[in-house]
Amino acid sequence: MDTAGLLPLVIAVPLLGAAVLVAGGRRLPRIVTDALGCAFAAAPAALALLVLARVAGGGAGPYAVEWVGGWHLAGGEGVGIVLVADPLGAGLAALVSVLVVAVLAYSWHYFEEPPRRHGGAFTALILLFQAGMCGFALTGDLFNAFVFFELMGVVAYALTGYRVEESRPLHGALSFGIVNSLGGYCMLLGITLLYARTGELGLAQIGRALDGRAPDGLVLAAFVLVATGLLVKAAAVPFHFWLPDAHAVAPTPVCMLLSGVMVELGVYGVARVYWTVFSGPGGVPHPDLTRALLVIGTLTALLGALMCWRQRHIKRLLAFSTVAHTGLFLTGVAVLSPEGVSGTALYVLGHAGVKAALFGCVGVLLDRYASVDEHELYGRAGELPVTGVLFTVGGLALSGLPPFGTGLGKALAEEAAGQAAGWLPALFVLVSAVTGGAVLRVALRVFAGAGRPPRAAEDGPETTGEAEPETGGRLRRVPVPMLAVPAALLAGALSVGVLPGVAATAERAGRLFTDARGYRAAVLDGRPVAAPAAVAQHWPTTGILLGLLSTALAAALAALAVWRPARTGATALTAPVRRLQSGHIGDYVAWLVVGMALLTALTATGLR
Amino acid sequence: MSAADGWLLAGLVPLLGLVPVLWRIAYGEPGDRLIAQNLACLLAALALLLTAQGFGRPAYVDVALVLSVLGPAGTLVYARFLGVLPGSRLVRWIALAGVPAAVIPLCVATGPGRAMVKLLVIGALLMAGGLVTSAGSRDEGVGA
Amino acid sequence: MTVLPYLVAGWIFLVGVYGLVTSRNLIHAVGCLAVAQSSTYVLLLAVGYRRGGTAPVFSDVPPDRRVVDPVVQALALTDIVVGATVTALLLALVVQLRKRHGTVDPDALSDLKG
Amino acid sequence: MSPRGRLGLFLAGAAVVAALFTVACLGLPPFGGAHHPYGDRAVRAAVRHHTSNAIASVNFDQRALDTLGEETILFSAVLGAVVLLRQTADERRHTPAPAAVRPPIRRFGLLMLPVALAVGLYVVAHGQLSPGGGFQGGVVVATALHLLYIAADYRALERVRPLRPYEIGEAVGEAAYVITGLAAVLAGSAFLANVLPYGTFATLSSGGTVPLLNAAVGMEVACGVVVLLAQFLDQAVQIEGADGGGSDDDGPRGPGRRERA
Amino acid sequence: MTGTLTDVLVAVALLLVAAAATAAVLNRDPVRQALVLSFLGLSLALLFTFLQAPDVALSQLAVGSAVTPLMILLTVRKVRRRPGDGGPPQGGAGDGRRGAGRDGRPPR
Repeated sequence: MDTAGLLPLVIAVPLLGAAVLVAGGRRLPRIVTDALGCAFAAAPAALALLVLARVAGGGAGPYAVEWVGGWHLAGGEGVGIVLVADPLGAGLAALVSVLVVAVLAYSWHYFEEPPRRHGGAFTALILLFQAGMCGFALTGDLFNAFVFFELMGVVAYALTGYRVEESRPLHGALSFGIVNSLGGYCMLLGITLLYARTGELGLAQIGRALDGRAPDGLVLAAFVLVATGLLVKAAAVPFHFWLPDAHAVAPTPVCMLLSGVMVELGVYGVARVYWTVFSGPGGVPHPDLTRALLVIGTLTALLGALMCWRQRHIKRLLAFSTVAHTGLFLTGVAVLSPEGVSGTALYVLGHAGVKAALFGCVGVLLDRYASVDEHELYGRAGELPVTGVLFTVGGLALSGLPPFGTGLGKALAEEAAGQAAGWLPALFVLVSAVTGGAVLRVALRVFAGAGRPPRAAEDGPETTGEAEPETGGRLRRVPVPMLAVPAALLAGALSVGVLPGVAATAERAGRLFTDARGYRAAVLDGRPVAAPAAVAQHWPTTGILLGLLSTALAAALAALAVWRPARTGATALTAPVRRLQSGHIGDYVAWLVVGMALLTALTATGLR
Repeated sequence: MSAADGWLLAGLVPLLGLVPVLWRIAYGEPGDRLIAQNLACLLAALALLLTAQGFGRPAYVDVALVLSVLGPAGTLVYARFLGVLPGSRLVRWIALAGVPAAVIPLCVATGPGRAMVKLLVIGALLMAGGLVTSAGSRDEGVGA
Repeated sequence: MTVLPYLVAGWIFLVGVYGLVTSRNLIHAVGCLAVAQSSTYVLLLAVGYRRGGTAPVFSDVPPDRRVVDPVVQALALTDIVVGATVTALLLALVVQLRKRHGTVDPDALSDLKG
Repeated sequence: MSPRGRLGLFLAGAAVVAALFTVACLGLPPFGGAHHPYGDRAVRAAVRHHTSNAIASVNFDQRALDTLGEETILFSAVLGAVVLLRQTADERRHTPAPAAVRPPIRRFGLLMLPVALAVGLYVVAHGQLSPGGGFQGGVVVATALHLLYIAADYRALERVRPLRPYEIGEAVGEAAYVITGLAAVLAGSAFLANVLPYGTFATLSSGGTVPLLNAAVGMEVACGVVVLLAQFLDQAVQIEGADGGGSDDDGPRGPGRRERA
Repeated sequence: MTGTLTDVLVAVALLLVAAAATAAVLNRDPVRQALVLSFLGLSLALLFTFLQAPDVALSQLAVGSAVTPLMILLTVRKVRRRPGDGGPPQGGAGDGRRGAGRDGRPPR
């Protein structure tokens, strides 16, 4: 079977699996549903890896283009939906699928099933989530992207509120649902405007049609609306408020997926839509987009890092670190260079492994001590050395320690960003150091019992970390998969930085991704694009030094926080910022509207 | 003015009738709101029937068919939740007089055939629904 | 009339968002979200309308009649399903939240802060 | 944030957004214009595939993947609602007292039930010919079943609505859609390709796979909406919190009950 | 003439939809809002028919004026334990208990 023919199967197989699990889940014993779930998730993972190997290998060209339903183009025009796999899209689909398999393995025998009648429901929802994310990564049609966007959303709301016995997951899921749905409707309004102007729905077709005339208010409005939807998913400031509320309370396996890939898919969406639709002469000029994404990315990174540092609820801390890293990803994309994209891609890859592993470790704490509160757990987890080591390694990797994938991605992305603005590498170092430092601080306190017992901060609102364990009762012995999976994920993140093939593939993926003309030619004209020659990627020396610097800074910050706590609390400064994260849905929606206005203001100068 | 225009003009009448109905739904007493909801379904169905003829598309009648099924059912559901089902002369009057006044000319215009059977079914459903939902319960206002 | 339908769509969207911002009841907020969403249907169908066209359903008209755009109608159908399902899920969350938290007032939800 | 601050923030943002949207509207082609390239192509493609309802052709043939996504969203939402509204360990289920319904309403409801079912099935079956289709008809069928709740009471509804078959039916509908798509792959064509003979234009069997997919969607939607509403009804009527709150019995405030009292 | 009349119908329906949407937002009581929402669904269905989209009108009718308001009503019924008790329970009564025990704070 040719490569293109495999693309729909990556989406269809998990759907079939979900249907089977729902139809038969109640009758089947737990072990069978788990095994079935893993099989139905692993098959598309294998397919996605195969697709990635083929499009990255260069044998059949770097694009696999599948017209669903056989509705091929005739004379450059068509009526069907196209699925496109370039190395980046295929890579993301593979990442999603592999992470889903890891998550299912992690939760093997882990969840207390809902009392009765609903066997297999959790696994089925995860499979549906997988289908939605893979579809979003592979589609080449804007409306179809909206459909998968909503599918991801709907499943994620349900999964976030999965533990209905507690009130926080419900509150978090509700904020998540309302803000994200509103973002989705913004995106649809934007799609409609584009359809009205161009009469097309495919990304490549819209892009080509837009380039026929000069950009005007309509194009700008369409861009702002579509970008709003995607940035809400990406949790960029000021659309980010839902993320900590949702990620802090979702079941641990779900957090691994939400923070590991779903948020990053929002960044991918922004980049993909910009390059395929708006990057031409009829779209949004490059300087405007760079300005907009740089401002938003920097704000996101700084705010995320600040809030991350101030948390004591460990899952919430990790959630804010995801916000901070999303800001860095946006910055990497903002410079609009192939190097920026490939560096960001590596960063995302490494970050997914590291962040999922960290969440996995926190899951162990939660199920053992019924708490994820840094203060309450002080010194208690010394009896879990393996978890402690994994958590610490995760913290170091998060701060950009070479040779982890996060370190390489950070090094390449900051090098690319540094060419656009000299101060950007400092941002990367600072944010990596602060977020990594926060994680290391937790490791020191919780696993090593270092320093004095922490006291509650007195600078405004705070979320503490009591919670119910997700297993039937408190864990006595940590099950093997709950440690093996984080370890494997960290090993994966390490291999991203070590294996030269990964970096070389990402480098090519970046060049293909930013070649809008090549994408259009491959999709619309069916012209095989010559695959760019692979260039070996090296660790840049400055990158290694900066990575070591940020790691050292992180360790220093953590040590300072633990042993000299008074020195690090710029409390009066952070209180107003923390008060913004109010948990109030009306606030979040108001900020969403402000964000749209901000986006408009930042991009409007491109109009004449 | 062609015949199609005449049907469309006729369809405009129930449509404009919806404006005061909206006011009642939004700002009336609970009982009034229910009557207004009932009335809205009836008027909308009439507008749909008349404009379908005006557009020359008998296929559009399906929308009115579904409405004639869902409308009275919806009113009864609301009645169950609100605990009131007040009688209304206006609804009864429109069901008894307005519906035939629209359906019979439509039947004449379409002539015998499947389309006419559909129209008659819709008319019967609308009348039955209107009558049942507008009868009111005898012990209105007791308890709550 | 050339822009009225588009402006109405914009109005509906903003009015729905206004309701979300000022809502004091989560059920009401979910209703407002449904209102905001109906703007997308209106905009889609307004964009696809063609003067003098009829529905692209050829059961009772010949296939060469001038018709309106079927694509936006298909998109609107999908959109309606999305809206209904999102409403259902959010309402389910509200039901459980009321049980666990004892309130449907967003001002009283205070356990995720800072 | 105070309500006033929130409103101010919103109004400031909304002013910019409104201005932007207005500018965009002025740039849109005038309402009712003739420029619909995709639409024209879609109509031609529908006629080529002998599907007289071009919208059904777009939904189930040309953009069948969108509809697969749409059905999956519904499927996920129903599954999500089932999971979210499950009966938790601290809740009990109680049997609602039967409700007395006034005879005219009872007669009307029982009479309407078959009519509504027939209308729903008609709308499903004619999806590829006339307005309607699996989704619309499915919802009507599901709503029709709930006429029993109006005509009689919750217990009567529960008797005709054992949930398990509906849950399976929903999953089967979803699976049938995927399998129809995969069958095309096995037949050597693309996923979701219309590989069946197109039949005669404007007859019930026309359109190739369109009626099949339409039926799959109809089944999924009808079953899914029944399950979805059942979750809400269960919560509203049957499930009680640990403290005895959260629900009341069936219809004490209904008109019929009061009449009897 | 038919064209102009269609425009008139569309314009009236549009204004009706806009008014209904505004009313649905301004009616802060969920039960009242459910009634207005079902009216909104009805007027949208009319608008869609006038825009020559009977398929969409059917969907909107089924979803917007039947299923969505029904779900809202059922939610309200579950949420309101006594007639007229719209707000949260006073002083942490009744079903806030579990949540309060878990999270260490009273419902209000």
